[in-house]
Amino acid sequence: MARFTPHTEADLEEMLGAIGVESLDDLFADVSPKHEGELKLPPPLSEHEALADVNELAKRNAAGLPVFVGAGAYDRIIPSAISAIIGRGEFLTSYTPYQPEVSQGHLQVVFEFQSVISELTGLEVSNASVYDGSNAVAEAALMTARLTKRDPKVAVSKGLNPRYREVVETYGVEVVELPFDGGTTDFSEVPEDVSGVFVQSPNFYGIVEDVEAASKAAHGVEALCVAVCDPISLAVLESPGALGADVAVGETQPMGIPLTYGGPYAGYMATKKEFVRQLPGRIAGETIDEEGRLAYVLTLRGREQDIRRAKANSNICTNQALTALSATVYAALLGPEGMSEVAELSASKAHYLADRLQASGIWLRYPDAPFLWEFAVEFDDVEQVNAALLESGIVGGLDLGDGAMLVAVTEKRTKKELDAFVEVVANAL
Amino acid sequence: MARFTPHTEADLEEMLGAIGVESLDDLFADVSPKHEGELKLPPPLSEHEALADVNELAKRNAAGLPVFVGAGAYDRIIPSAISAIIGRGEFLTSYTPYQPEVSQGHLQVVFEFQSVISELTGLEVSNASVYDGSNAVAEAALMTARLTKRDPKVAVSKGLNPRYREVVETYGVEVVELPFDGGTTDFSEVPEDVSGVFVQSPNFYGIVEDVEAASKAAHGVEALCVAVCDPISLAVLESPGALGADVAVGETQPMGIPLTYGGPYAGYMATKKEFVRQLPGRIAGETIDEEGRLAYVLTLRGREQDIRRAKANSNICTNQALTALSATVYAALLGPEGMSEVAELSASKAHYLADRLQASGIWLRYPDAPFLWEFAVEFDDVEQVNAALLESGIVGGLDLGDGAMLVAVTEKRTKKELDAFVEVVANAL
Amino acid sequence: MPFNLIRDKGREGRRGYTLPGFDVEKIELSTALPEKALRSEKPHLAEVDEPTAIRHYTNLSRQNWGIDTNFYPLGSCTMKHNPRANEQAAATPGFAGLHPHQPEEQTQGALQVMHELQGFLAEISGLPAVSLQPMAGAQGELTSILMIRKFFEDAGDHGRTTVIVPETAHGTNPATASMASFKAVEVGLDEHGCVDVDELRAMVDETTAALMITNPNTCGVFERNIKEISDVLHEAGAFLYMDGANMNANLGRMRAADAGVDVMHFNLHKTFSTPHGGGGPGSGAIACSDALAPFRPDPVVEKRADGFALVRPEKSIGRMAAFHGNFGQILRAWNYIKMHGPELKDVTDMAVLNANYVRAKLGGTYRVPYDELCKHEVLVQPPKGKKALDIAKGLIDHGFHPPTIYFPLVVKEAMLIEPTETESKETLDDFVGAMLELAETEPEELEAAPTHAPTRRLDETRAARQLKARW
Amino acid sequence: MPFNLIRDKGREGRRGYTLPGFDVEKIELSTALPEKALRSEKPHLAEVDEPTAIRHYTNLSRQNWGIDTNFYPLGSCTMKHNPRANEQAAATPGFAGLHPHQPEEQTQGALQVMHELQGFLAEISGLPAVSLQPMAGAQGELTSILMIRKFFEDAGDHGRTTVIVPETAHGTNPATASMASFKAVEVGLDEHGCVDVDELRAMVDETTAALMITNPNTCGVFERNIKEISDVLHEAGAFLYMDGANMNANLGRMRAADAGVDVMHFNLHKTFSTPHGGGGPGSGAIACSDALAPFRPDPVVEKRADGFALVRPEKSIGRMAAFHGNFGQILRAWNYIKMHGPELKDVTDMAVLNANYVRAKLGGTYRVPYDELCKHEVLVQPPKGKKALDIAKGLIDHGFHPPTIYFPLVVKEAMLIEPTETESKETLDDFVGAMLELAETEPEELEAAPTHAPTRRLDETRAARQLKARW
Ligand SMILES: Cc1ncc(COP(=O)(O)O)c(C=O)c1O
Ligand SMILES: Cc1ncc(COP(=O)(O)O)c(C=O)c1O
Repeated sequence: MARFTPHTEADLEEMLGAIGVESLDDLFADVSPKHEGELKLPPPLSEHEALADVNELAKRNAAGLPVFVGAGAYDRIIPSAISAIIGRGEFLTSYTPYQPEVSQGHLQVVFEFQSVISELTGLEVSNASVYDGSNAVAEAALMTARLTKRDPKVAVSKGLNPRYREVVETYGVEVVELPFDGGTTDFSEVPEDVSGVFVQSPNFYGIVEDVEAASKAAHGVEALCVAVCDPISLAVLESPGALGADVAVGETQPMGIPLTYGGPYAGYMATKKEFVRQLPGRIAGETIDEEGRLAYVLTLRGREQDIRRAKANSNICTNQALTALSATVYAALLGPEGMSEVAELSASKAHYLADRLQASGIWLRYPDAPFLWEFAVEFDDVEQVNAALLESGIVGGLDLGDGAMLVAVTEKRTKKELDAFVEVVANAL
Repeated sequence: MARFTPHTEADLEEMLGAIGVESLDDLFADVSPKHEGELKLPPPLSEHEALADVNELAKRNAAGLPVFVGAGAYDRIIPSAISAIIGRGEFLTSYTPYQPEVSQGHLQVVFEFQSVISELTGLEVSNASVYDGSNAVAEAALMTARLTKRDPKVAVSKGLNPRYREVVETYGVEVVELPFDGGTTDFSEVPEDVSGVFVQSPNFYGIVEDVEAASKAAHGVEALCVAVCDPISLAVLESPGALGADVAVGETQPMGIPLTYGGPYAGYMATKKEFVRQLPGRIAGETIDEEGRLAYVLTLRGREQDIRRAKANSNICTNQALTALSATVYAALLGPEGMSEVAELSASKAHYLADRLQASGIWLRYPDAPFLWEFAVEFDDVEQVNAALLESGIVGGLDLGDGAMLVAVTEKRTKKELDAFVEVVANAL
Repeated sequence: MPFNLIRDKGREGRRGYTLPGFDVEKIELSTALPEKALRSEKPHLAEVDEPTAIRHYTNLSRQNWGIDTNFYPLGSCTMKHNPRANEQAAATPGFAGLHPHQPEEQTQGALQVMHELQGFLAEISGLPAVSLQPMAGAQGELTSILMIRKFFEDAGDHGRTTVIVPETAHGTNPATASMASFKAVEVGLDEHGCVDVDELRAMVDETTAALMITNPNTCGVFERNIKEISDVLHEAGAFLYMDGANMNANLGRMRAADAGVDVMHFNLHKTFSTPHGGGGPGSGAIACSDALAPFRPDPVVEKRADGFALVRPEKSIGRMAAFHGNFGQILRAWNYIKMHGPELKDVTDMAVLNANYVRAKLGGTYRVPYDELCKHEVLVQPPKGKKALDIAKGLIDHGFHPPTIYFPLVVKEAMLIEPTETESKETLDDFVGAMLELAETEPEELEAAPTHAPTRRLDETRAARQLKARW
Repeated sequence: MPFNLIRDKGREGRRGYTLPGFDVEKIELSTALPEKALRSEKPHLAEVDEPTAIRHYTNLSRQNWGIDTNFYPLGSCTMKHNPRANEQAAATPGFAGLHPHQPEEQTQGALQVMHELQGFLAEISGLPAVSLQPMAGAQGELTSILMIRKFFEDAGDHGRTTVIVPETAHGTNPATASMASFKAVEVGLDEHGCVDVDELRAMVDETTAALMITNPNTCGVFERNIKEISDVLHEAGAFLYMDGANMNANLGRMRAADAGVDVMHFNLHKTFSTPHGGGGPGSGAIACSDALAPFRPDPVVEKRADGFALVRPEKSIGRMAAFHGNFGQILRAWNYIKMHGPELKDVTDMAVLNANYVRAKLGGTYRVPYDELCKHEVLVQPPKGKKALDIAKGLIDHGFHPPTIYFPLVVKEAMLIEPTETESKETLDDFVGAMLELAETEPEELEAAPTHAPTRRLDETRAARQLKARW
């Protein structure tokens, strides 16, 4: 009998009898073609053995070292309270709140998540999450097409995380590239037929872009401006909404979600109220119950696949509810001051490291561009530098493949680690 | 401001005003002698820094190795479901259920814990836990005195865990020693004035004792028989109640409670219904509420310190509720079959190891005595053997200080580990 | 009880978390960045202490039901018990702390997990090639259909414009077809609720790219003509895609490849019990034939002489995710399968047993539109005059999470009940008892339900009309 | 809703956990052990599956309140917020997996934690020597009094037969005195609720071993004559023991040593926030003077040239525990203190502020028997004609855990309210609002409370008369 099934022999007999069949096999009389014989899977392990394997394999990962790679996922401090909350069975083991009367907890969390995103982005409405940052970008691209009634075609620069760009392309969106120079995007000439102009800020190279210029460029061709923003940066940077962006999207992983080799994370999407009907995904809204009590419910459901089917805004159904909860609790614990302190700590440490590297004769790729906590440094042989770092127990930056390394510094890195990084790198040259 | 206090400056001002004082210092006007100046404690750490220290220090412990030491605490398999339950805030952050209307969850758990203990021991009533196994033994010693109206004086043998005996002595109980020969206790001659006769089975050397003989000996001098039993062993061994014991006590640590360098564990105590009024500690009992619904409440409170003060059975107040919950969930998950499988696995592995050691020319101290999963082996230099084991990443047995090592084998040890143990030990000779 | 928003529980200046201090010089952002780049007004987030935050979210959770608290027979969602071992596995620091950009040498443990799970899913489906990247079922669908699109592009066949979906299909199926720029066309059902093979045969032509079939379908019925269906498609040069949301009915009993399926998705969060988390994250791994394998998303894991490697399939559609998908779910599913091995067949057997038991017990009182063997779930209709919605809300007052209602769309007042294999006979009996009682309950009483839940019924129209989706 | 016992939810043959198989030959216990040693009938434990067990205990938890769910101003218990960082610390495998019998070389990390905590408690109390072994406050008391007993034995002074306790003392104080074979005698109070110094002076003689004082006392009032009291005792060759359950009022504001305290216990689970766990485990570390240090229980941790070592104090009373006490609690308290450092003083300041705020707000409506500055808790009495019990049950209906009631015994209808420092002004205002409303509520209505809790009031007499304490 399988691990988590309760039935005893006596149960089986009673139940087969009630159904009126002789055997379990009879329950599959209609199945054709049948699979005969055993699945060729390793023999079942007890929980203890399985977890022993997990621990064995975990040792084959170089985790727990100071990490200097970012590029879309950041090794940030995670308050211990978050796992206590997301581990609550009522959150962990429930599903989409189709039955709001017994799902008020989760629905309110979604409402709060949307509120946090709206506050950070300066935009009026947001959804309950999409799969990840890259999907948020791709969904935004499709959204611009629906809103402008143009073909999905977007203008982006090298400043957009290349992984995000790849997903946009997979989703069948045409991409035109804007000039990228000195670390920032040139929005002065945008093709007339694009549905959207994308600006990532801080961009892939960690540099703060001119979102306002992007908005103006977009609106100049009657396209929409989509800003791609790290939510932590929005504690200190002007909100994309205030700078004219029509849509803001990004990845909430930096808000209390563990790295976990790339997921689960949670993408966010926010937009102006007038565009809400083109927003994909779930939205929780406030309402009242029959006794007039405030309560929450999934709303504007007509946008979704289960109602609109082929005409839905997106096919998304299951989203990233639990990781969005993590981000919500993170925002509550840190608050506006805490989040901006995270930003300031990261920026201060990043600038310290950049200064020390420059002092050691190492070149920044974009020395004059204003960056926050990520920057590109030039090395003849990035692989060799990273190997030296690993030898000293440090995970180096992202190899950009063109003689540069993208280095990310978070509030979690200590001065000691930064100094060690400089020392190893200087010696490796 | 301290870490977990909410007040802002504005709060402080409003509250001081409401109280009618000028400053926080004023709130301590009545304190004398006052402490002036700062406490000389290390500067406060953020959660992240504090936990980094925890991880640093954890590395200075040799944990995570196969453990062959027992002697009162056992490295057993712990189902992962237990920590999910005991981590529930309602269990973790509540206190003694003085207000039963909002404590039914915990009260029912206590009732279930008592039931599990009663079933295992074959005795009618049990309490909600005491601090640990040693304290259960000491409290039982005092209980025998109250019940027999004799001075607290108990007969024990070397078969009683010496740590337990030490605690009994600390508690002011006189101890007389019974002969111990060939691995078991000789109960044939028990002094007439003892209040209790103690029998640990399996005893300190892992050997199953004759509880019935102990009961008869105790009753022969109108004393009470107290059995000290590992609860896992009671899944397979005859219950002390059935063998005539009047009280059964022990340590529930083997039931799903982590080793944690010695605690928190939870001692259990069970006895006959007629003796219940002399049982120390809390007891949950069934009752009904005003609407006739079944519910639980702390009962027979007249035994306790808060009611009876100087005349109470014991001074115990806070007990080991949360670890007792672990044991309760363990019993539910394992059930009678699972617990006896734990016993059989442990015994089988222990006997395998003992056989292999004997085959390598190593002597058991009590080769003819029936043991379960713990046994003493003779070495000229136990320290040296343990050092060799540690070098191979194995935590050896308890050095008995007299040329023998007490080896414990649990279901968690694999054949590979047992074989490695034998190999290292054989080579070390 | 008033459950205010977290923001209403704060006060300016409160902090719920303390960060390490500055151990390097603090830079002023106003000097490091252009003035206008900086925020002029701080975001109005909650400012609360940790105790308040913990109490707030703990109490919110207490307003919610989950599998841990109640029987949750939500059809098509496989709300089975979530073993805590999976959570322990996912919390292991060696996995939780791993950055997705760390080079392969540093992530061999994680890659081995992925490689093994790819193998497990290949064995379960009989299909040789797997991608673990899709982050939910719907994304698995999209991945599959995009692969099919790319296959035809690659073959220079530009006439494949339609994807056929049965009337019973889950909404994500037609939505996926559209999203992949196909026209979704519907095929009708036969008297068993299964794809009408004759109708299908008449529809399929050289414009057909694929049929999206769900098996067992969303009526809980096995598509017994699936082999024939696949032949029809293959003869026309089209593909058979299988929506594997209902794989809990098939484990060890039926392999997609044997039925002629070319590509399918799994819902790891359903069949392999990674928790549903209030709506996600999920994981929508796909398995496919050799013909489609080169089109899988980038990357897949391969075993090489020097270890496991991330590889871009030759003609890949590209990335569906920034990284490797929901690795935490991949790890849990892998752990779940390892704890079961070939006994996965028992999972399916017990799931199907439980559903048929409920069918047998409800039949007679409830209408069972396809009253034959069902698979892991059973589709019923309330007795005449009763509404599915009312029965659902009545169930809440009995302590049961309602089944899926009004889906599939082909059956009026549909109630799709999926008990899953982890529920005991006693629970099923209690549930059936409640269902039978509700069948007899006065309409007015039913319409008032729920009365024992955290709220009464909600005004959904108001929520949409007076949209308020933030504080 | 019927909450049956776990045993009622099972069926013979169900299993909630799977163990590894036998990798060595299975021995038959019937051959390895004497026949009569073996169990004739298996114990009637629950036989349930994991899903059932999880759901059962999850739902039981939902019948319970804790700090995480509700304001819990239980006087004398310091129900402050329990930081989750402590739980994470305790779960660290390097500590959770450490066997207490591992030799010192293998446990240096754990020993360092103990050594540091010993130092922290010494600094906080001003007393030089510490033992962390006692497993709760009451055991800390017993340890202290046994040390005093041993001191006199060692000094050959056999006439010390009494221990004095104030009327306000917690029940554990007199119970401890008895348990340590002393006669507990009571000393009365002055008009502030403090020990009557004149009465004390008259009582103390050469038979006096010690006075057990609680400071602030259980009325929440600081024993302002403590220095004089200690002088009285010391002059008679007796000791002053301080019950430190209320240390949350003293941190950084008052050090026991300065007041002449010879030995005291801490409740780590109160002052340093190791969670109360539904009634335990706690931890009752003691601190003492040099004179008493040699009598501390075995072992204490010392720092030596080659590392930390477990040492038996020279004239030790012996062991109070099989191992090192509740190490998990020791670890949490250490972590808590490290997160606060000298800011522990703020903890006390805010705790005292909150209590006085409640006092100020309730005064006038509730009687405040000692209406002067209180410390971390405030003692009130309901308005005339109202019972503490009824107000308590009424509070439940307002969503507040009741304060401690009918303790201390010296004040009729006592309600001892300890808000702790982790509660916000808003929570206190809401609580005060409820208290004031209850002061006006009709007696009949109050007597019916609670009506919004999982149960109504219980029949306690029946529980005792028809004792049923097991299934
Ligand atoms: C039959 C069917 N197909 C597809 C899906 C989509 O899966 P997901 O929600 O994981 O995107 C679902 C989920 O509810 C489903 O039931
Ligand atoms: C004043 C006082 N002293 C002693 C104790 C006993 O502490 P413990 O319950 O930890 O044994 C308590 C606990 O409630 C107390 O309030």
